[in-house]
Amino acid sequence: MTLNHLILTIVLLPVLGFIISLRLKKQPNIREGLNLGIAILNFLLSLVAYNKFANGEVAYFQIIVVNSYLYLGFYSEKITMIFAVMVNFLWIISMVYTIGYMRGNNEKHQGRFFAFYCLSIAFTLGVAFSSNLLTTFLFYESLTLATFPLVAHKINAESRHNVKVYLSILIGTSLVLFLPAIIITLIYLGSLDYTLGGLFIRQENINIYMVFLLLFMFTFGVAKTGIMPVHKWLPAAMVAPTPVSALLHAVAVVKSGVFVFIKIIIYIFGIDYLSAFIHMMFSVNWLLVIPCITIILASLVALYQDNLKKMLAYSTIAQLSYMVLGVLLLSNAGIISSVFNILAHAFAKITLFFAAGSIYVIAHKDKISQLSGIGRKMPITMVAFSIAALSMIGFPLTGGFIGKWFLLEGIWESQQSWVVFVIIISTVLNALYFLPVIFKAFFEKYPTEPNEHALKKSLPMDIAMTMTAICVLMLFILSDSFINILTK
Amino acid sequence: MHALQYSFLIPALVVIPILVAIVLLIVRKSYFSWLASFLTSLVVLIIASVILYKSNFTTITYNFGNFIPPFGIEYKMDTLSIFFIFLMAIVGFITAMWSKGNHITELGDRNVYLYNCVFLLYYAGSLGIILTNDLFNLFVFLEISSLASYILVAMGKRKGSPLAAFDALVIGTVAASFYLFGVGILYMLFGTLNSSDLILQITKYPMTPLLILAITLLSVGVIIKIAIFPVLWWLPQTHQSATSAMSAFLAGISLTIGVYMFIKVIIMVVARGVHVSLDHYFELLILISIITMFVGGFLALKQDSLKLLLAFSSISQMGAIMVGISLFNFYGMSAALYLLISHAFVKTSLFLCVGNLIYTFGTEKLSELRGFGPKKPFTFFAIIFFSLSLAGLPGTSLFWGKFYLLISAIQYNNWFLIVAIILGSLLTFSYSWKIVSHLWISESIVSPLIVVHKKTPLYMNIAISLAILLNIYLTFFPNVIYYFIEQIINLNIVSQG
Amino acid sequence: MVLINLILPLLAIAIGLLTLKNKKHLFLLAMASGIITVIFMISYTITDGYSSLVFLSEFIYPLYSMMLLFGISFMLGMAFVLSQNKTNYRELGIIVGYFAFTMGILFAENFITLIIYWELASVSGTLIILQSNSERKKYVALKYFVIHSLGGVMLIAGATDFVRILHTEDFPLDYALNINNIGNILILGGILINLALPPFSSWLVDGYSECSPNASIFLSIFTTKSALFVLFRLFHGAEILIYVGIFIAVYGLIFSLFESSLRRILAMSIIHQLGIIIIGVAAMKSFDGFLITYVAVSVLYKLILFMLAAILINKYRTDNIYTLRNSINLKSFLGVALLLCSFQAVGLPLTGGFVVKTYLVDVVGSLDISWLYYVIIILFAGVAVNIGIKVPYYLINFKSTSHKIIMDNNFAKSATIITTIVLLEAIFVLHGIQYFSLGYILHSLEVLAFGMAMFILSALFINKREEKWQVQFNSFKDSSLKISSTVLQGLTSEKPMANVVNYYGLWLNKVSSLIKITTNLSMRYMITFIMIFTILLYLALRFHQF
Amino acid sequence: MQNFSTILSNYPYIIAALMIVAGLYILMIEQNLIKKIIGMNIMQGGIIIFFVLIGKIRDGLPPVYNPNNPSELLSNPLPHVLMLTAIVVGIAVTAVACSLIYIVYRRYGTINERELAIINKQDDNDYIITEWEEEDSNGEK
Repeated sequence: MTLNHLILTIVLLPVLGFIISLRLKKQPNIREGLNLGIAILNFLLSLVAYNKFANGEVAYFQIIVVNSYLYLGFYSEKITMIFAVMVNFLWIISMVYTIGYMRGNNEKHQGRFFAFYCLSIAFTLGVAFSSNLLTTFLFYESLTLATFPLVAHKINAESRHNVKVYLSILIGTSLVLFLPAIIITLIYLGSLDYTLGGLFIRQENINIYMVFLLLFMFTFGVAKTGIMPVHKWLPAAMVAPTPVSALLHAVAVVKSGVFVFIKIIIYIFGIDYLSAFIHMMFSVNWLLVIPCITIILASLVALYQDNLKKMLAYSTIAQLSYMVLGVLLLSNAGIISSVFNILAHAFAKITLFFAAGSIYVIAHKDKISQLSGIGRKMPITMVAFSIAALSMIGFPLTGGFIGKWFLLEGIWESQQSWVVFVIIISTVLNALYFLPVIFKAFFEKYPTEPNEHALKKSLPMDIAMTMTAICVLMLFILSDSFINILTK
Repeated sequence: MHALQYSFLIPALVVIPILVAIVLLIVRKSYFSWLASFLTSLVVLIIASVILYKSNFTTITYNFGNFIPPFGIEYKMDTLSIFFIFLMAIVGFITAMWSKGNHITELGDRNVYLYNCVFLLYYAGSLGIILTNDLFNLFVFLEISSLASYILVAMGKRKGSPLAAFDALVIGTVAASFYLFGVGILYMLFGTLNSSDLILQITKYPMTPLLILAITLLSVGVIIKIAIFPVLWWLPQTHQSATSAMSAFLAGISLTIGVYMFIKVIIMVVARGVHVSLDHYFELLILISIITMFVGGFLALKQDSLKLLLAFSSISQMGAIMVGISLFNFYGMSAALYLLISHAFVKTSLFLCVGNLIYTFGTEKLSELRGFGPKKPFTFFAIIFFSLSLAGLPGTSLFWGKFYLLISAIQYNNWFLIVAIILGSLLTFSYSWKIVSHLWISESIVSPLIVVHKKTPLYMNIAISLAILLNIYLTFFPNVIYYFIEQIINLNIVSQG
Repeated sequence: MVLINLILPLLAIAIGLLTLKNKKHLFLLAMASGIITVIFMISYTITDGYSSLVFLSEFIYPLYSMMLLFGISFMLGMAFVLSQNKTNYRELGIIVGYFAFTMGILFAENFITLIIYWELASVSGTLIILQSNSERKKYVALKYFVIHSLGGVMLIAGATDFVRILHTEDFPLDYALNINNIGNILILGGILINLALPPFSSWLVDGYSECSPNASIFLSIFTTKSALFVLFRLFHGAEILIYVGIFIAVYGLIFSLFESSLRRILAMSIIHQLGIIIIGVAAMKSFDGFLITYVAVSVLYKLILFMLAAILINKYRTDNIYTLRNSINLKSFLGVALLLCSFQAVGLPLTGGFVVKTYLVDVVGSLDISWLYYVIIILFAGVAVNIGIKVPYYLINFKSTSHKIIMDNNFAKSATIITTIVLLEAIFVLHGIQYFSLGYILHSLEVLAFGMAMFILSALFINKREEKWQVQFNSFKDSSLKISSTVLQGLTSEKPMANVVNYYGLWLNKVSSLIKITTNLSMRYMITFIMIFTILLYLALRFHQF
Repeated sequence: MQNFSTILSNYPYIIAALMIVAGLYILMIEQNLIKKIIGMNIMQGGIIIFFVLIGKIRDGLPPVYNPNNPSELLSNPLPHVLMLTAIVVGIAVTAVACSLIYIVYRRYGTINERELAIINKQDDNDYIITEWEEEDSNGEK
């Protein structure tokens, strides 16, 4: 079972899950059991692929070939492997959570929901393993289409408007900006492959405006990174049921956006070419301004959101810009910090969304103002929520701290010391919008209505949440192993 | 010889008003008293313009009883004092002309002759202060003018006016005794009272603690008269309780005299005499005057009665002027003098318009005067014009003053000061805009305005139109005044860069 | 990578929070785990792996005396709290964890350990504040945590720069950083925030006055003093600290004159004394430990005062000085203790305070900055005013009838207070002899005179108008907070420009209404303003000869 | 000990300074308006004494010009003359102050400063008095 086949099976297995859940509409238990099995299998396969890659085996193969530079191909690379392992592991947990969520909320069309859920996982893995810009673009587009039915799950007036916003921004930016950028790179640089030193080094007579145009189109074309002007789709997507926003809009979709952006910066532009290019023009790296603005503004807006999921959405936008900032710092500590942040943020944010979902399902509350005293009623949920929140703030005993540590080291390395103050301000803002929720939950009285029925416990949800919370803590303790891999 | 012929005019400026005042006391007719005070102010104006024309920027002195200066009292008329005499003559003339109508509404017709008599005493006292070159004589004239002003304030219609007058009296006498004590110490140290003789003596004397005490006492006595931040609380009550004619004259003159005394005693005598740098002293003054600018501005914002609002606004303007003076460079001094003259004219005319409002509507409360435009178009236009120029809109006279102030602050390159001045002018804009918005834009909510006197007398309107012309002249031809100020600074005050 | 010393205090906090059945046993378990971690930390150095927690193993005199100070005051506080009849065991559990973490700060050798224990200490501090039963506790705890997380982030930012330059996180015990690059400035900023630098000092004042009386005893000792030790290690001798110290001290002095609640006065005077110690740090060229004795003295007599405050609050349920007016009669044990403690603060001869004060004046004198001497005199007079004169003047009922000193029935409580006073005297006996000369005695009387003048001035003007002034000031503060939050909300809303215009009008109205009260002053104030103005002018003229 | 002897030698200046400070203190502390005026007079008295002291020259004869031996040492007459005008000014100020107090008493019924402030605060202190005439005719309200 060479690495090539392994990668192919990892990408195709979820498609199998899609077919199964479509067929078995009537028997929910079998369907969910099979899906869970596929998820676990996929995770094991990705672990095997991971240590195969660790001890030296490299995979590179093409599926559909149009001509020498236009083809669909997969290949193995260290960031991809980590990303794939993370996605599969979280897929298992969210599968456990979704079963509990669907049962608790007794949603309609569960079959369709599970089908498209597996399909979007397949496409995310496709994006992960793609070896050139064309394949990435294809899987990137299909990922948006696959998530469309999930966002439009509850067909009512509000979701219709939000879906329109969701689709128009994502599809619009990718068609208007991302696709033309790919075409230009193809014409200008002759190839679309992800090469280690970047494509620009080999070209000599590139005029400056072309590089700037490409940079602009790529940053705002990949809308999934949630950069400020094109971030509106993420809060709009919050209308979807919580498992969707948990796995996809906190982990899979958004991270794939960041993942794509990282690959473009490293393997298309090339770190040293880009930093030389920037420093030739002006001492301050103006590229950083975009993510910094997004961080500050998103956290400011999150400060004033009363709907819990909306607040989490805006905090996701802010955290994503941390990763974009990490990459644009053009220093290797910055790259390490952005990749590590992908992991840390993924685990923390998925716990937060799980907690939001369980509060909604069990206590039927989605406004922050209604959350007073819920900590005593649902201790496990709220403890997980607070651990994840501390990780978002960058509190030492959690993964977020290590991410922030490397991000700062990257900043110092790239001599852009003004960015440090942006980080300081955003940490304070994070603390300002997460902590009131925790304090309100634990240290306020629970409003006891007359016909108070005891809140029913839902085991699968609690398991999922505790596992992810433990992962957040483990990330801090086992952070050395991850860092060593990345620095190699 | 040429100079001698008209040197006797200088004491005439002081003697004529006192004589007419005594005549008024004997002849107790109210109309006659107004006519007499109006004519004396006209005569003073004529004498001032004659001196201005004849002297063309040379200094003229007059020794009383031909005693040579160190012993006898000497009157000196240099460019600085001619500038202030001219300013006061114009203001006096306009207020005297205007005050006829004011007597009917705000003064029982029995007190008119008393009012005019004391008004002339006040006028003589203020002119005397500017003329004398002898420090003790300055104290005597200071006492005369402030005593007269307390009586005039007590004659106001408000119930609280005697109490306000009493407060002002106590503070005034404290200031005067501080000043006298300072003069005493100077006399003890140097043996002379004549200011030009004093400068020569001071340069020979080291900066001992006793001299420092004298300078402090002198400057405190003088600064209380300018009503800077810590010592400003006596002024607003006096402006509010005096009759409008008197408060117009007070606003134009009393603070200006304070500034003149400060320049004469501190800048021209002490600063040039003492060879040790006084920059710590002036830095403290700058800080305090900036605080005045803001405190005056904020308090002006909160007042409902127009007179109080204008009183606080003149306090904040005094703050700006003191900043200019204590910056101690050429632009600072010229900014201060320019601000002084334009502020005196604008403030006096604004008080005259308020007097008009009291004459027609019987009240000066902004809340009651909302939207009175259609009823009194002329006064309405005058008030809008003056409050806009008070706001310092670009082009108006006050704007030029603030403009030079900013240049001097930049020259002094203290960034904190520049920001403070800009914020101060923003504040001035806010409270003058408050007047405009209350009287013009907002429709009248309170009960409809009862008209007490239908038609305002003619000479009231003439006086205000004269004031408008004056201000227009000031706005469009600032260079005339600026040339005048340049002469003053080059001749008298050695500008230390 | 062994994390035992981390897990045990966490265990203590968890148990303290959950408080299963029998509280006493649980508290003892927590106590034991806390102390085991401390012993563990001192004896064990773990140096392996990347983010390892490393502790200084070698004993150096300042570190030793600091640990001694923390240990003793912890024991004294614990004895006092346990002697109370009803104690909140959950809170005590967290306090034990808190003590363990602050010890961690003391012993941290590299930045990662320092930051981890720093943030853990701030979390446990928030939890302690949340145990109190005042209604503002949620707001105060939030402010406490946010400001500390700000400090923590600045520390991380600085630390990463330090690590990048020196490629090692360890900073040896007396490694002095110089303020030339932004990284070191950020480290200094992070530490100063924890030392109540004024714009961010409200966490200390609110925190210590809103938390329960017992907790305020412990909080007052550990947070600021551990940060102070880190400041010793990293920035001793930095010249900028003089101005920072003066700023903090003057802020503390001024606002403590206006406070009316007992614990707020004590909190403000803690800030005030921090400022003085920071000046001492600036003057301390080498990393010797005598400055720590000053910290010890101020900690110990603060300990007594907070105990006193705890007794009074438990007894009278109020914190306000004016309602507690002469609540302790002179002849009682507490009265004597308070008087002795105020003598320490004033620094009369024969007290520990005297020794330490004269030492500090010498150290600061060695900086040969001429005007600094006057500043130090005034600052010490400030200490004398707040604790030495104001607190006893209001609290002690001097016309008490009973002629013999009544011992407090609860022996444990009085025993702790007696031991602290004995400790203070011990410091005098150990070090005081060489400072016991006529010049220094005159100097301390001069400080006392200045203090009396300052107190009379503040009493004359402040205590009568103070209620109104404080109400006005608080309403202005709250409204400006509300306005600033609405401003932020308005700006992030749809039509920001329209909001900007009416915010300006709102703010202008608010400020001028605050000043409105002072339009017509009575004659008395006018004359006093004139007197002050003359003195100012005289000083301005006299000043230029300096 | 040195500065103690200088204090002994020019004690009159100390007394003058003390009188000024006493006057100011009375002005500050007293509520009754009449007592304020007394304080003001004490202050002016202090200054007048200070001025007179300046004139005295040690063992100088009283300043009467004796034609037959002009070279006598005479003490300086000028401060005395100046103080004449200062005393006249003092009297004028006291007169005006007393009349003001009389009007205040007639309008408010009290001359205690604190009560005046309370009355002023109660009624709108812009209350415009209308009865000019009858106030003058019979001299009292």
